[in-house]
Amino acid sequence: MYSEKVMDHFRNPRNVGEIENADGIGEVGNPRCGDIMKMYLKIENGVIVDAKFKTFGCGSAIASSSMATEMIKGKTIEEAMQVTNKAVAEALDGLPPIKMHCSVLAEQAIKAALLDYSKKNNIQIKGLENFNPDEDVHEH
Amino acid sequence: MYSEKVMDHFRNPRNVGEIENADGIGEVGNPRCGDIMKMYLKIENGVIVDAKFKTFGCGSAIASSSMATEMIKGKTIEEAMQVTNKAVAEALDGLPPIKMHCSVLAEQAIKAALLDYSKKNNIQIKGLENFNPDEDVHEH
Amino acid sequence: MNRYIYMDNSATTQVKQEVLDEMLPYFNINYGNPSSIYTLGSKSKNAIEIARERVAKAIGANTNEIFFTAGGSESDNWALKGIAYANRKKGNHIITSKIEHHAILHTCQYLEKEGFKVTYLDVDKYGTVDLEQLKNSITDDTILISIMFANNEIGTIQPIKEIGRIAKEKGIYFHTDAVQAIGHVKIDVDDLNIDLLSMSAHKFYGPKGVGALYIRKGVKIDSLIAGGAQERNRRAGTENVPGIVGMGKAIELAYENLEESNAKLIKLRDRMISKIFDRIDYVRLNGHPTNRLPGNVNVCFEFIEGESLLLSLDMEGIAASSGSACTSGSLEPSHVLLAIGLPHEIAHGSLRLSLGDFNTEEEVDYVVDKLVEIVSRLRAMSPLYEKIKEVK
Amino acid sequence: MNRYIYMDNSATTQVKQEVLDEMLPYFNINYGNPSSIYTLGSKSKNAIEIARERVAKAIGANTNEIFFTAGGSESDNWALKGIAYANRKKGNHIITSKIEHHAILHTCQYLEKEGFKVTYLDVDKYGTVDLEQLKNSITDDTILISIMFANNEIGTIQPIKEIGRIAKEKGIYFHTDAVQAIGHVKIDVDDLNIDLLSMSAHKFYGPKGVGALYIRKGVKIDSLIAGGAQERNRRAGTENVPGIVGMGKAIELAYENLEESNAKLIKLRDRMISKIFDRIDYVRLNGHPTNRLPGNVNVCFEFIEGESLLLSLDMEGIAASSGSACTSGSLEPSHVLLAIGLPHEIAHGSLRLSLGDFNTEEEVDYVVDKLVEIVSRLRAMSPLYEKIKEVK
Ligand SMILES: Cc1ncc(COP(=O)(O)O)c(C=O)c1O
Ligand SMILES: Cc1ncc(COP(=O)(O)O)c(C=O)c1O
Repeated sequence: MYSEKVMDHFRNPRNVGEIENADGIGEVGNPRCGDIMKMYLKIENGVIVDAKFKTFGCGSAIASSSMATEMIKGKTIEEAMQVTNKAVAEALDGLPPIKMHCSVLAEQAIKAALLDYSKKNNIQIKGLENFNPDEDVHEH
Repeated sequence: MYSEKVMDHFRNPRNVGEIENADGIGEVGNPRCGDIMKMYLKIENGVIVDAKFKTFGCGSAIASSSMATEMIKGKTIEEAMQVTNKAVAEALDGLPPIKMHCSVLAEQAIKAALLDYSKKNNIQIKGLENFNPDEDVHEH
Repeated sequence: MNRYIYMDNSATTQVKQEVLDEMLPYFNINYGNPSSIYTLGSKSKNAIEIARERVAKAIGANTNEIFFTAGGSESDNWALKGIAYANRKKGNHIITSKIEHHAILHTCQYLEKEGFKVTYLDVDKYGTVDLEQLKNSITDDTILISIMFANNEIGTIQPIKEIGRIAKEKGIYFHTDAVQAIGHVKIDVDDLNIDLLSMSAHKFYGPKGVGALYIRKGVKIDSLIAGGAQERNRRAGTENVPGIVGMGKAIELAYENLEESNAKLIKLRDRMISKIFDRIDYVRLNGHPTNRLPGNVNVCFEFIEGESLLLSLDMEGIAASSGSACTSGSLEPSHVLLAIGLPHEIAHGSLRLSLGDFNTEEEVDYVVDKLVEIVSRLRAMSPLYEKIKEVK
Repeated sequence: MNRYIYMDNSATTQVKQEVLDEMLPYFNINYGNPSSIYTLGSKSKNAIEIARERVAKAIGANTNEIFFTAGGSESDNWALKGIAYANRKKGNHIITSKIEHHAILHTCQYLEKEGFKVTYLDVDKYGTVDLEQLKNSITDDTILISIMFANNEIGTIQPIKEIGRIAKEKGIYFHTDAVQAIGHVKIDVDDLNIDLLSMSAHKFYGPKGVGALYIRKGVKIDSLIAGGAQERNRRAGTENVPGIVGMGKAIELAYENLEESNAKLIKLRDRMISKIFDRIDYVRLNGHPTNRLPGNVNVCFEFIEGESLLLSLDMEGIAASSGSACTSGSLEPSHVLLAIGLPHEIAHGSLRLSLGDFNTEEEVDYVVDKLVEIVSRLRAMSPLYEKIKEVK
C-alpha cells in the first residue's frame, strides 16, 4: 500500500516533538476525522532553523509530517511557502489516492505555523492572506 | 445414481430380442419423450412361457424392461397382471424419483402385450377393461 | 477400471498442475485477507492484482474492467440483472438467443416476471443466430443484447464481431457469455465491441467456483452482491484468493499455448468426426461444420437414447455428455438441439464429446471403437432401429 | 521477519491441513462435474452431499435445507433480496440492526431504493440490539427480521433465541448472519427458530470463496443466481467442489473441538484483555464484557489512531485489524463503534485482536509487550495525549 519512503518516515519519523518557545505553532485537522497535525517552527532571520511536529493520525499522516518538517528545515519562509502538498507526496514517492489529504494537512500545518509566526511578529507573509487553518481538508 | 441391480440389468439385460410369432406384442412410450418399450410374449395354457423386449430409452428404461420380463416369465396371466411398476422398481432396488416413469412404462408394456393377446384370442383379462396402452405416462 | 478417458471438457476440466501449484500457498501460508493492510494481507492483494492483469491481458481489457466472481453463472446473472436494473429508465427490452445457457435463459425469465421484455432470437440449423432478426428486434427500449460467444453443446461460434457492431451503432450494451470460448478463441473486447463478458475458470483448467465479469469502463450496472468494498465496490465478499490466482495462471497458460492447443484439438476433433461418420450410419453432426469450438464433437445417433449411451461409455471408462432429457429430470431434450430444428426423437440420441489438452489420438480411436460397439448394441435393442431395417 | 503472529482470525483464517488434505483430490483427480452422470461426476456429487450432511449436522438442519454459495456476502444478499422479492405481496418492511455487516446494510440500502422500507435497530453500549424496539418496529408489512448472530468487530453475541421467538410469534421470517458465530457458538436452528442463516467457510479454517445459506423448508425465497439445476434448482453454477468439501471438513472439525477450542480461546482472550488494562491507561473495551465471541478482543486506545497502530504492529510481525476509518477510504470510523456510542476521536483508535486455534499464551504476552511499546511511542507523538498530560 505505502511506498518504502512512507514506511521509512513512519518507522523513523524525523523531528518528532515540540520546540520550547517556538516562534510559530500551527495545528490543523480534526480528531473526529482521525488526524491532527501540530507543527512547531524556530525561525531566525526569516529562515526556518528548526521544525518539529506532533501528529495524531494514520501512517501517511505521520510520514507526511515527518517529510514536511525535513523539507522546510533550513528554508526561508518564502521557500517554505512553496512546499505544496504535491511536493510532500512526491518526496514520499507518492501516497495512495485516499491518503492525499494527509499531504494537504502537512502543507496546511506549515502554513498555520507560519501564520502564527506572522501574527506574533506582526508581519505579512505572501500567500497567507486568505489562509484559514481551520478549513476542513476532508470531503465528508 | 442407479443401484447396482439397475446397472446389472442395464449392463446385461435379460431377454433382449423378439419372439417370432409371439402370442402377444405390446408397445408403449413415445420417441418424442425418449422412450419406447416393445414387449413380446409367448403364452401357453395361460402361462407366460417366454418374454422378450426391445427398448429405446435410458438406462433405467432398459433395466426396467429387463427386470419386468424376468418377473413375468413362468407366471400365469393373472399373476403377471399383479406385477406393478412399484414391484419392478423394488426388484431393481429402487429407481431415482425422476426415473419412476420407466417402471410405469414396463408395467404398461406387459399389459399392452396381454391386451394384444386377449384381443387375438378373443378373451377377457381382468384388469384390462379400461387399459389404454397409448396413454401417456409422462407429465409434460 | 484400467483407464479413464475424459472427453467432457466442456462440462469441466481438471486443474492443471502448474495452476494448482500457484494456488497452494494461498490456502495456508499466504492466507491473509486481501483487505487487510498488514503484510499478509498485501500478499493476497498483490496476488489478486497479478491475476487480474493476466485476465485483462487475455481479452485486451484494462485491469480495472475485470471483476472476479464465483463463476460463469454469477457473471451471467450479474450482467443481465445488473444492466437491467441500472438502466430501467432507458428501457426494458433485452435481446438474447434461444440457445443460451440456462444461466442466461432463466435469468431472462426472471426479468420477464419483473416486467422486462425479452426477445429470444432464432438460430439456423447450425446454431448461428439470425442477424437480420437481431436488427429487426431492436427497439428504442432495447438496453442489452446478450449473445453467447460459443455454444456449450454444439460448439457453434457466433458472429460476435457483427453483433458488437450492431450493438455499438445503436448504442446498446452488448454482453457475451464467453464461458466456453475463453481459452479457445482469441478475444479482443475492443475489436469486437464487447461491453460485458462472462467467464468461468474451470472451463480452461482453472478451479471451479471462480470466474470473472469484464465490464467496460463507463457501463452502468448495479451490483449483484453488495457489501464490502472488494472489487472496487462492485462485488462484495472476501476474495477467493487461491481460486483467483488459479484463474489467472490458467488463462495465461491457455493463451500462451492457444495456437498449438487449438491445432491439436481441431485435428483430434476432425479425426473423431470423420471416423464416426465412416463407421456408424444414421448419424448427424450437430453445430457448425467448421465454425465451431476446436474440441467440440456433437453427434446424434438415431434410434438410441443419450443416457444409455453415456452409461455404456462410462462402463468402458469413457466420460462424455448428452443433450438428452433423461439426465435432467425433464423429458424434453436439450433446448439447443430443438432450436437447431432436430426432431425430439433424434435429439434424444445426442452425444457430446468435448476434447481437451490431455486427450490423445489413441484415445480418440479407442473411443470410436467403443462407440461402434455400443451403438450397435443399443440399436440391436431398439424397437426404432428394427423398424428402419424392416423398411430397408 | 523472524516470527509472524496472526491475530486477525475474524478477518479470515488459514485453511487447516486436514481440510486442505480433503480438498486436494477434487482439483485434479476427482475433478468431474457433479451434474455429470458418469463415475467421475458421481464422485464429486457424493463429496458434496457428505459436506452438506456435515454442515446440516452442525446447525441441526436437514440436508435439503443447506445451499452452498460463494461465501457470506452472497448468502446475505441472497437471503435479503430473495425473501424481499418473493414476499413482496405480503409486505415490504424489513427490520435489521445498525451494527450489521455491510453485506446486510448495503443490501438493505439497495432494497430501500427498490421501494422496501427498512428499520435499523439501535444497540446499547455493549452492542446488543434493543428487543423492545424490535417488537415495536414490527408492522403488518414486516416480512423479514435480519439480525447478526455475533458482531464481527466487537464480538457481541445477540439474543438470537429471543429474536427467533418474537419472529415466530409474529409469523415473520428470521434471518441471521452467523458468519462470525459458526464454529464458535452452538447453534440449533430449530431451538432458536432461525429460518435462514448465512455462513462463510474461511472464518472457521475452511477455504475462502465458499459459504452456505440455510433455508428452512417451506420458506419462500427467490434465487439470486439462476441457471442450471444445481443446489436443487436454487443456486445455479458448477459447484466449487473442493471448496465445498473443505467447508464440510472445517465445520465438522470446528464442532468436534468446540468446547476445547472455546475454553482455550476464552482463556487467551481474557488474559489479553486484563494484561492490556493492567499495563496501558486510557483504554476501553468494546463489546459485551462476557457475552462475546471467545476469540474477540476489541479495545480503543485513546489519543492514537488505528492505522498507525496496525502498521506498527505489522512492523513487529503482528497481524490485527482496526475499525478505524483510514483503512477504508472513508474518514468515518466504523459504524459499529459509532452505534455503541463512541465519539469519533476515540473510535479512530480501535484495535481488534481476534484469536484463533493457532495462537498461544506466549504470543498473547508478546503482543501485549509490543502494544505497550507501540502505544506509548504513538502517544508520545500525539498532540492529543500531550493535552491530557497538561491537564493532569
Ligand atoms: C458478520 C459477517 N457477515 C458477512 C461477512 C461476509 O463474508 P464473506 O467475506 O466471506 O463474503 C463477514 C466477513 O467478512 C462477516 O464478518
Ligand atoms: C455457456 C455457458 N455459460 C455459463 C455456464 C455456467 O458456468 P458455471 O457453471 O461455472 O457457473 C456454462 C457452464 O456450465 C456454460 O457452458
